[in-house]
This record gives sequence, structure tokens and C-alpha cells, in this order.
Amino acid sequence: MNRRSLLKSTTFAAIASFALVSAAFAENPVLKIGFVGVTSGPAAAWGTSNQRSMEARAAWINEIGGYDIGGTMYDVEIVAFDDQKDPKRAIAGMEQMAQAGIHYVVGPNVDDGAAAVRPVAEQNNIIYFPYAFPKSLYEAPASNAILGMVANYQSGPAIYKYLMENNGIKTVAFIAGNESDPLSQRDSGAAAAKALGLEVVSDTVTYQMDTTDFTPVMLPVIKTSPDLLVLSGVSPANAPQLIRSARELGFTGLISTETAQDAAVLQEGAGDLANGFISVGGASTPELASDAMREFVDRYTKMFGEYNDESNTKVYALEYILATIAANPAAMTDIEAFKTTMDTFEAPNPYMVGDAKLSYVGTTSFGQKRQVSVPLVVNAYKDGVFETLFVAQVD
Amino acid sequence: MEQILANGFYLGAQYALIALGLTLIFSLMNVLNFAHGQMYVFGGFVTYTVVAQLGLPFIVGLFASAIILAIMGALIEVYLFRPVIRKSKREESTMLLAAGIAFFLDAAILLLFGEKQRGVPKIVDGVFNWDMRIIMPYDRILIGVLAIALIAGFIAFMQYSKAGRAMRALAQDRVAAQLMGVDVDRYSMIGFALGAMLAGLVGGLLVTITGINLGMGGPTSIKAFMMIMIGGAGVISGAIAGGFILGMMESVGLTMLAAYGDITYLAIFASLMVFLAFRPQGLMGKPWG
Amino acid sequence: MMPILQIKNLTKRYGGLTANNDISFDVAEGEILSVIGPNGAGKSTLFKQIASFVSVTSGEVLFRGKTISNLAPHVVARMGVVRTFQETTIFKSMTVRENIIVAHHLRSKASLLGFFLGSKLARADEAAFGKSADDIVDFLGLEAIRNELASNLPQGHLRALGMAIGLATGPTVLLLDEPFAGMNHDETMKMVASVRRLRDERGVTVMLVEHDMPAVMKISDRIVVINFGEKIAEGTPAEIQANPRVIEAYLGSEDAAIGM
Amino acid sequence: MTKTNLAGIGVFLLVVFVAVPMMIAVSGRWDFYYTLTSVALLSIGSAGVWLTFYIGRINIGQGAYALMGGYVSAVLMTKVGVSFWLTLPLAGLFCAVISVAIGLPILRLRGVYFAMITLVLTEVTRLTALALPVTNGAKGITSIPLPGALTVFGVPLIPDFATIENPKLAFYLLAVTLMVLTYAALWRIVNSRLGHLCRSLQQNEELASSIGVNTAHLRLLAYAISSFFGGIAGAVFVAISQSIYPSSFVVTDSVNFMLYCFVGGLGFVMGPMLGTFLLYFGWDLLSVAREYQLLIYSAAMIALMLVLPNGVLSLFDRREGPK
Repeated sequence: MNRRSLLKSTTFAAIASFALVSAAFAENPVLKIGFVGVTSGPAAAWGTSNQRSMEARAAWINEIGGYDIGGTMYDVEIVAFDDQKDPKRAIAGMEQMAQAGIHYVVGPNVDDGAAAVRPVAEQNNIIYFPYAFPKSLYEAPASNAILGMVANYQSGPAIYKYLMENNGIKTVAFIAGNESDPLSQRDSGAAAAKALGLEVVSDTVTYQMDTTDFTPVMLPVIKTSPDLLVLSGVSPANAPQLIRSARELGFTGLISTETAQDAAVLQEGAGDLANGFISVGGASTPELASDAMREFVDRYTKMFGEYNDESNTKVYALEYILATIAANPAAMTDIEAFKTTMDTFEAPNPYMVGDAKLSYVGTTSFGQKRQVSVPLVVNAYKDGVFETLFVAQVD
Repeated sequence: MEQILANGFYLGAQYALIALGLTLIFSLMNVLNFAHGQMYVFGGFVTYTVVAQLGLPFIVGLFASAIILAIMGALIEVYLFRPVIRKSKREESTMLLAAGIAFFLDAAILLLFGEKQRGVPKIVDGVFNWDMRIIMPYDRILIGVLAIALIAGFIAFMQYSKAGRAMRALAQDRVAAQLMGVDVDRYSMIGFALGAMLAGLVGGLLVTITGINLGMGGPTSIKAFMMIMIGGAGVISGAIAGGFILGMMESVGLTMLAAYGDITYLAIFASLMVFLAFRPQGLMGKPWG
Repeated sequence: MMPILQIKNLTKRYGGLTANNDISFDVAEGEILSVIGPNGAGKSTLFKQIASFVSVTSGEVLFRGKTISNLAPHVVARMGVVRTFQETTIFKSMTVRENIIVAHHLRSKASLLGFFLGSKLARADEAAFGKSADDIVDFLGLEAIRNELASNLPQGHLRALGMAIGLATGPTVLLLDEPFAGMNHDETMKMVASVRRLRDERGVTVMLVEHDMPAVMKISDRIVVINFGEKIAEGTPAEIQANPRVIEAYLGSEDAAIGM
Repeated sequence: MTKTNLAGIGVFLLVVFVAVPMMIAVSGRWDFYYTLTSVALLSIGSAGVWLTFYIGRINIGQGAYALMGGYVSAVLMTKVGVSFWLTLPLAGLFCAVISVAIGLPILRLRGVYFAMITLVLTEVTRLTALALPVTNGAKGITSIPLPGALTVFGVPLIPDFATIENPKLAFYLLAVTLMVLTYAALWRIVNSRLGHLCRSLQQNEELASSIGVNTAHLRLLAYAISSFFGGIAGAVFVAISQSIYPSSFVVTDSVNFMLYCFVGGLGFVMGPMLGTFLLYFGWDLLSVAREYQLLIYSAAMIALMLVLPNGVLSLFDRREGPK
């Protein structure tokens, strides 16, 4: 599919969804769910995959007649706000959500934005689902944020442990971009690795997010010849280049990250060199994906021209919001009811084969259930697709 | 050490090429083109589309980038910068225009090419390995050589062609050049087109190595600004020197300071500030531009 | 009586290039002294050195016996040695009157904070400056263009405005850089009269650099001649006109005749 | 001051302090409070940038001072326990002092040279915040308390923000008050001798020093005032978001501050305020255009530049004439 038709289909999809939404007004009541995240600029990929997965899912729900909450069919409308990765804008976005009477918001995508919107969310009774890892967001007294994915301090140890047992790794090196999110993830990752008894041979090398050539950055790391190279909090844009530089410098060990990646981007940017690259994903690998997941991917691809594997993880937040409200219709406007329901909530996971469940977790990490339980699917990239390495659960 | 120098040299060659286009536009029109990085990104995406989506040879992609960006540059000069420069009281006003164009191109790139990182498959396989002392993939060597050839070609063009000489005269003294019969409007347009074309060419070249994404624009512009400041704004030899120096600084600095971790870039930028504070004209520029 | 300005062995080198070499002369209080010389003789550099806009390589300039070389230009101005500019250097987007008022900076008694808060002293200053500016406008015959934007003025008026700006600082010594350039005969004569009145009525010592020989001969008490960065003569207009070295210097150059 | 001026100021004060809260109450658009608060705070920052433009320097470094001010306030509040109200002037003063140290070498530069070095300064400040222990590095400072009560000599002036029913309104009033004070100061500066001297610097530094102006001193003064404003703006933002990260103010913010000044007009005291309002509010309103938001925003900016290259306020400039 070329760019031109992508543009066409995007435009068409936008118009179609708009028409759909406005047509739907006449029939079903509308449940608005917000999204505040970054959909322009350097980090656009993060928010875009997020927003699109929500819009694809919403369009799907509306097409089949709405979402059943307490016997009433609701159409779902996604209200999106681009915060340009600026925490000050993110606050404005959250204010807009409050203005629109929205109580459930997905995002923001980064640490500083997630921290900045907290006062607004708490004042306006908004539950939000950040993709940011600082524990203070989820630990009491904070109670309105729910982590929308698996944190790196949860997935990291699992990956390291698996690799210690299966590949016999003994040394590990970390490399991170010099921004808050990656640096924090590097620090917690290194701490976790040490706790597991791994030797951390390098954890001081950083790079500017706008680096175009990573060879000079990578050189000192490769010289320490670690068994495992961890790309902490790496953005999908930088991952292929980092991998390529490392491999071209003759690095033969394992490379992993704890963030979600996109197979097509890896293929284009690093080709065969990316083979064996370990990352964390949702459940679109063929062994795990249910029919619903396949249909979701299919619809997403039709709507936006191209799928993004990062959306595997990001489809869950909306599903959790809707399912939890369905479990307790009072939660639609009352977030305290939502919080109460969270403690006991359980529903089947529609996107995964087998009897996986949707539920809230995080007691171990945060002392309260403030995290969605998504399967921790650890993938390895191979020739353009991800293969499941192992699956774990967070508690 | 050889590896560090080789990296620095390669990095310098690509940086210098980016800085050349920017400094050309600056010297001709005294415009700091904030959109330079976006033009570079646009060029990269054009090559990507031609090569990866349409399946045409790499060289076709490069030509397409060069031509499309040259046309874009000419149009931007004629229809945007020229009227604003004419009407504006303070020449800094062009900075707002340039920033607006940068945002516009960012938006256009997002709509046309999407938000994802893009890259084209390696054009040459294999890695040159000199006894583990210098490791350099062949495609990097090829791109490095192409970049240096382009720089040489550009210098030759500025030195020996009629248009090049006219532009140099224009850069030295606008009024004098006008009196000498240089068609200022025409050569401003050609100069801008040439600058944009260079940006597009680098984008096309590098998409094979580093790939391209819409976020690269702004930071690339800023890096290019730094290079021309190091070398001296508006001086062609200065831009080349600035590119190579920044390339070496990153390569050497990153290795030397690796142990100190997070402060590597802080040290690089802070020393740059100190350098500029005490030698504002850069290495080869005239004081006060 | 001690000379108000003493120029002692002033030398300026730019790299290997010598702009001025070992120039010495004195300026007496209340006199009008001109510095002349063919193009590129080093007059302008000398001027900038005296006003301390350019550092000296060796030698020094004394003002009332104290050295003023290598001080910041604004410090020298504050001591009372003020220059005007060869180019049309004025504050372009202010009116003539605003230009002159701003130039009263040296005479402010109130502090900047005082001005910000509008203190009594500051208001008194403002009033005094306004009046003084009007006086200067009248003095130089600029009434017609008082509220004209400086960027709209013709060449001749710009020179006068440049002088008005210098005058507004209340200088002891005023250094005029080519005050008659670009003026026609009538304008020049008016300006010559103004400069003389400046000295006669306000007691300002005037030193000027000029090419217009008839005007120089008419206005000067004494003249210093410079060629190739060296002083070749010093004396009254009559002495200078008769000096063979001066005649040679001027005939040897392509510059205008000395006006004999 | 003329009567029309006075009337204009009266109307302006009435609008920001009475009409806006009333309109928000009537329309129920509570989210505008934050947007307008942001506009007010950002316009304090751009007032500073405008002042550096006024001495003839292109300042792309205001983000650095906003970040510094934010950190000073955050660190003092969380680590020392100082009241927000005291940290506010301290944040400004800290920035002013730092800016003098930085300004000493760099203010000698002009044009793009100064612009570039200030741009680099923004990045240096971000990296410093990442590296320093006192700023808590990459993890930022979170859970900063809301501004407490302010009592002077036992007289309660401002209640504790945590107990206020509508902190949005409180922050709005705080921001707008600071903005009014800033622009009053700016107006006074421009219309007093200080402003005339700044203008003389902008137009010709050599001539200015020939009339005895200590140009270096004056430049430092203007830059320090500018940075003071930046620090204040940053500190209040921290109080609103109750958190600060090294990325809270970045190069983009520095560039935006500069653009706000251009859009409003470099020749007008109210220019930066209007520019901030138009660009910031405009962006928010354009969010209905979804993926075309940036396209429309930037196209409008380009069009504005083509039609009014000297800023929006040049529309009302009587001195403007056909050139």
C-alpha cells in the first residue's frame, strides 16, 4: 500500500468515523473516553498508536451496535488531545477532558506529563491510565492513576532471569537516552539486574534523543562486551539504529528492551541485524492472539492503512475502562465506584487465547491495585515478525 | 582510537553537508532557516517512498529528493521569504516565518508519511574490518565518500560556475553585487533552492543508514546551527570545519567521557557555549557576521 | 596653563599594519583644532583612540593630566570627552527631539530606579532635559525638524543632529568626525558658525577631523596634519598652508587640493 | 498618561478580573481557566524575551530561566520547607543573579550569535537539571504542596490553596495579577528613561556609549529583568502542576516565547501578551481540527507573517505608513 492511498484512506476513515459518530447520536447514548498524549513531533509514534487503537476499537464497538452497560447500549466516542509531549499542555488537555464531563482518560505517554496532570485529575474526578512508570503516581495517597502496561521494573527482572536461566548471561550493560523516562528506567533496570546477581558492566552511557548516528555512542558500551545489552526505555525510532550500530561494531551478545516495539520499523531500520532482539509486547503473536485480536488488527489496518505493533499493548486500557464500567454501571460517572469495583473486577481477556483474565494488579509494586493486568509477553524479533519467548503475569 | 577518528570523520562528513545548505542560505539572505532540518527529513522521506514503497533504485530516490526539495526551496524563497523581508521592519521577523514553515513541514510530513520511523534496506552489505581497529560497514563508507564528493562538487560549483560566483558576490555585499549587475532576486532564489536541495540530498543519503522519522527535523536544524556557529556563520569553509569538528567532538567526547555518564552532552554543550562566548565569530567567520 | 588634552606618542598597530605611529600634540582649553590628512592617513583611528573606542598599542591620551586611554568609551564620555560619528550614526527610529533627550543621559541626577518609579528628582530631570533639548534645537537651527523621525532626515540635517547629540551630553571636549561632509556651501557655512558659537558661548573645546579645506582653514585655531600614520606638521592655518611637507603630501595624493 | 490610556487600562483590568470569571461562570467553560492561566504565565515569560528584543538581542533562552525558577521554587518548598510565596520572588532573583553571570560574557554577542548561544543555554540547563542531585535528576520533583496561606503581620492576605474550593480560579487570579504587575513594570520601563536608553542600545550601541551610556551594564540589567520574569513564570507553573521535570521547559518553549513576541509585535509593549494569547489559545481551539491541527496552526502563522510582518499590533500603529 503506498503513501497516497494511505492518506486517502486516513481521510476517508476520519470522515467515516465522524459520520458514524454523528449518526450514532440519534440512536445510542454516547460514552466519552478521553485520550491525552503526544501525537505530533518526535514522539508522535507513542501517542498515535495509542489514539488509533482506541479509535479503531471504538469504531468497531459502534459498528456492532454499541457496548452493553447495565442493559443499555452505549456508543463510544474518543476525545483526543495532543499534548505535544509538553507537561503544561497535558494539563490543558486534562482540563478539556474535565470540561467535556469525561471521567476516564488514557495517557499521558511520559513521566513528566503524567505527574503534571495529577492535580487536575484528582480535582475533577478523573481516572487516568498513564504509560509512565514512576511509582509515586500509583502509590497512596495517589489513587487516580492506573498504569496501562507492564512497568520496566516488573518486566526487566523477568527477562533478565529468563536469560540467565536459558542463555547463561552473566554481564549486562545499559544504554539510555538522556531524558527522564529512559534514565529512570535504566536506573531501576540496573538495580534489578544487580539484585539478580548480574554484573553491570556499563550503565553510564547516554545519548541525545536526536542522535542520528549511534556508532560513537555505542562504541564504549560494546568495548565492555556484555552478554546482554539493554536499551532502556528506547523509543521505536531509535531502537533499530541502536541495534544496527551495535551489531555492526561486532557485538554478538543479546539485546533487549522493556518497551513495546514495532516489527515493521525494526525490519526497515535494521533488517536481519535485528534478529533475536527481545522486547515486550501485547498479544498479537500468532500463538497467543485470539480471533478478536486478529479482527482488531485487521480493522486497525483498514482504518489507518498500516498496523503498529505497539498497539498490542495499548488496546487494553480502553477495554479495561469499558469492562469495569459494565461490571458496575454506577462507575460511569462515579470514579469511587470504579475504584471499589477494581479490587474485585475480573473478566475474560478477549484478545488472548486460553483463559487469560482481565483484572487489576499492582499490589506488590504499589501497595494497591493500580495497574491493568496485561499479559507480559516477551517477544523475540525474527525476520519481520515477533515470536513469543515466554509469557508471564504481574501481580 | 582509529575507530573513534573514523567515526568522527564519517559523522563530520554528513554534518558538514547538512551545515553547507544552511550556511549558504544564511550568507545570501541573512535568514536563519529554522526549517532546514524539516527539509532534510522531507528529503529522506521522498527517497524512502521512491525506494521502499515504489521499489525504484536508490539513485532515482536521491534525484527525486534533490529535485523536489530544490523546487520547494525556490517556491519558499519567492513566495514567502522575499515578500516578508521586503515588508518587515526588523530582519529577525524572518525567524518567525522560518519557524512557521518548520511547523508546516512537520505537519505535512506527519500527514503524508506517517509517524513511524522509516528506513530503506542496506544498499551495500558487508562490513570493512581492519584488524578490529577500524570497523566500518561498507554502506557507511559509501555514504561517507558520496558526502565528501558532494561537498567537493559544491565547492567547485561555488568557485567556478557563473551562478556560484554571483552567489559569492551576493553573500559578501548585497548592494555591491547589485551594482555589479548581479540579479539579486534570481540568485537568492537559486541559492535557497540549492540550500534546500542539499538538505534533501543528505536526507536521501542518510535514510539508508540512520533511517528517518518526523522528529528529526527540529534537532537537526539546531545541530546545524551549532555547526555553522562553530565554523563561523555564512562562511562555507566554516560550515565544513564546523561539521567535522562537531562530528569529532561527539565521537571523541562520547568515548572519553563515557565513564562520567550523563554529563557527556552537558560537557559538549557547555564547552560550545564557552567557545562561542569568547570567539563569537567562530573559527573562520567575521566578527558580528 | 595645562593643555586640556595631551596626545603622547600614540601608536596603533593591527597585526603587522601600523595605523598610527608615535603621534604627539596638545589641545589647549577652548581652542578649535582640526586634524587633516589625505585619505587613509590614520585620522579616524586617531580619533577613535582619543575617544577610547579603539585601544592604544602604545602611548597614551591625557585629559586634564589623567590618562583616558583604554578606558571604556562611556567612561571617557562621562569624563567629558565626547565624539560624534563619521557615518550617519543616529537613533533612527526616534524623533530629533527624542534623540537629543536620550543623549542627556550623562546629566541625569536621578537613578534609573528613580526614573522607573517617577521620583521627584527624575521628573525634574525630565523637565530639564526637555528644556535643554529645545535649547539645543534652537541653537543649531533645527526647529523645523524638531519632531521629525530621524530616519527621514536628509544628510545635512543628520550631521547637525549628530552634533546636537554630542552637545546634549554637556561635553568639555567635543570630537567632531567630518562634520561638514555631504553638506553644500551654505550648510557648511552655517555649521562653521555653529561650531564657533559652541566654543564662544558654551566654552566647549572642539577637535575635528575634516576634508573640507576651506572650512577647516576658516574654523581652526590650529591644525595638525597627519600622513601615513605620522604627524608631519602642526600650526596655525597660515603656517600649514605654507608648509612644504604638507603641500607635498597633498599633491602626492589623489585627494582634493589643499584649497590655497 | 492620556485619558484614553487610562480608560483602556481600566477596561483591561475589568475584563481580566471581572468579566472573564463571570463569562466562565455563565458559560461553564471551566477549562478556560487553565488555558488563560497558562497564557498569563507564558506572557510573563515572553515579556522578558520582549525586553531583550528591546535592547536588540534575540533571546531563545527563556525556557532555561523558567526551568531554573521552577526548580528553585520546587527545591525550596520540598527540601527546605519554605512557603511558596517566599519562593516566588526568590526564584526570580535566583534567575536574575544567574543571568548576570551568564550574561557577562554572552551579552557582548549580537544577532544570530546571541540567539544561538541562548538556545544552547536552554539545552545546557535541561542537562544540568538531569545531572544535579539537588534536582533529583531524571525522576524530577513530584508531590509538591499547593501554595499555603500568606499572612503578613498576622493579616491573612491569601488563603491556603489546598482549602480553596476553586483552586483554578485562585491560580487564574494569581497568574493574572502577576501578569498585570509584569506589564505595568514593563510599560513603566519602556516609557521611562530606562526604556529610552534600551531603545538607544537597540538602534546603535556605539552611539549609545558615546553619549556615556554604560552599554554593558544596561544590557545586563535588561537581561536580568528578563530572566527574573522567566523565573517567576516557571515557579508558578510548578505550583500548578505540583511537579517539575528537566523536560518541563525545553527548547520548544524557548522558541515559543520568541514566537509570541514576533506575533504580537516587537515594537509594542502589549505585543508579547497578545502574541501569547493568540498562539496559545489558538492552538487549544484548533484541537477540534484533530490531525490537521498543526497544519492549520502553522499555515495561519505563515499567513500572519505575510500580511503583518511587524506583528499583529502593527495594525493599530499610527506611526506606520507606506514606506
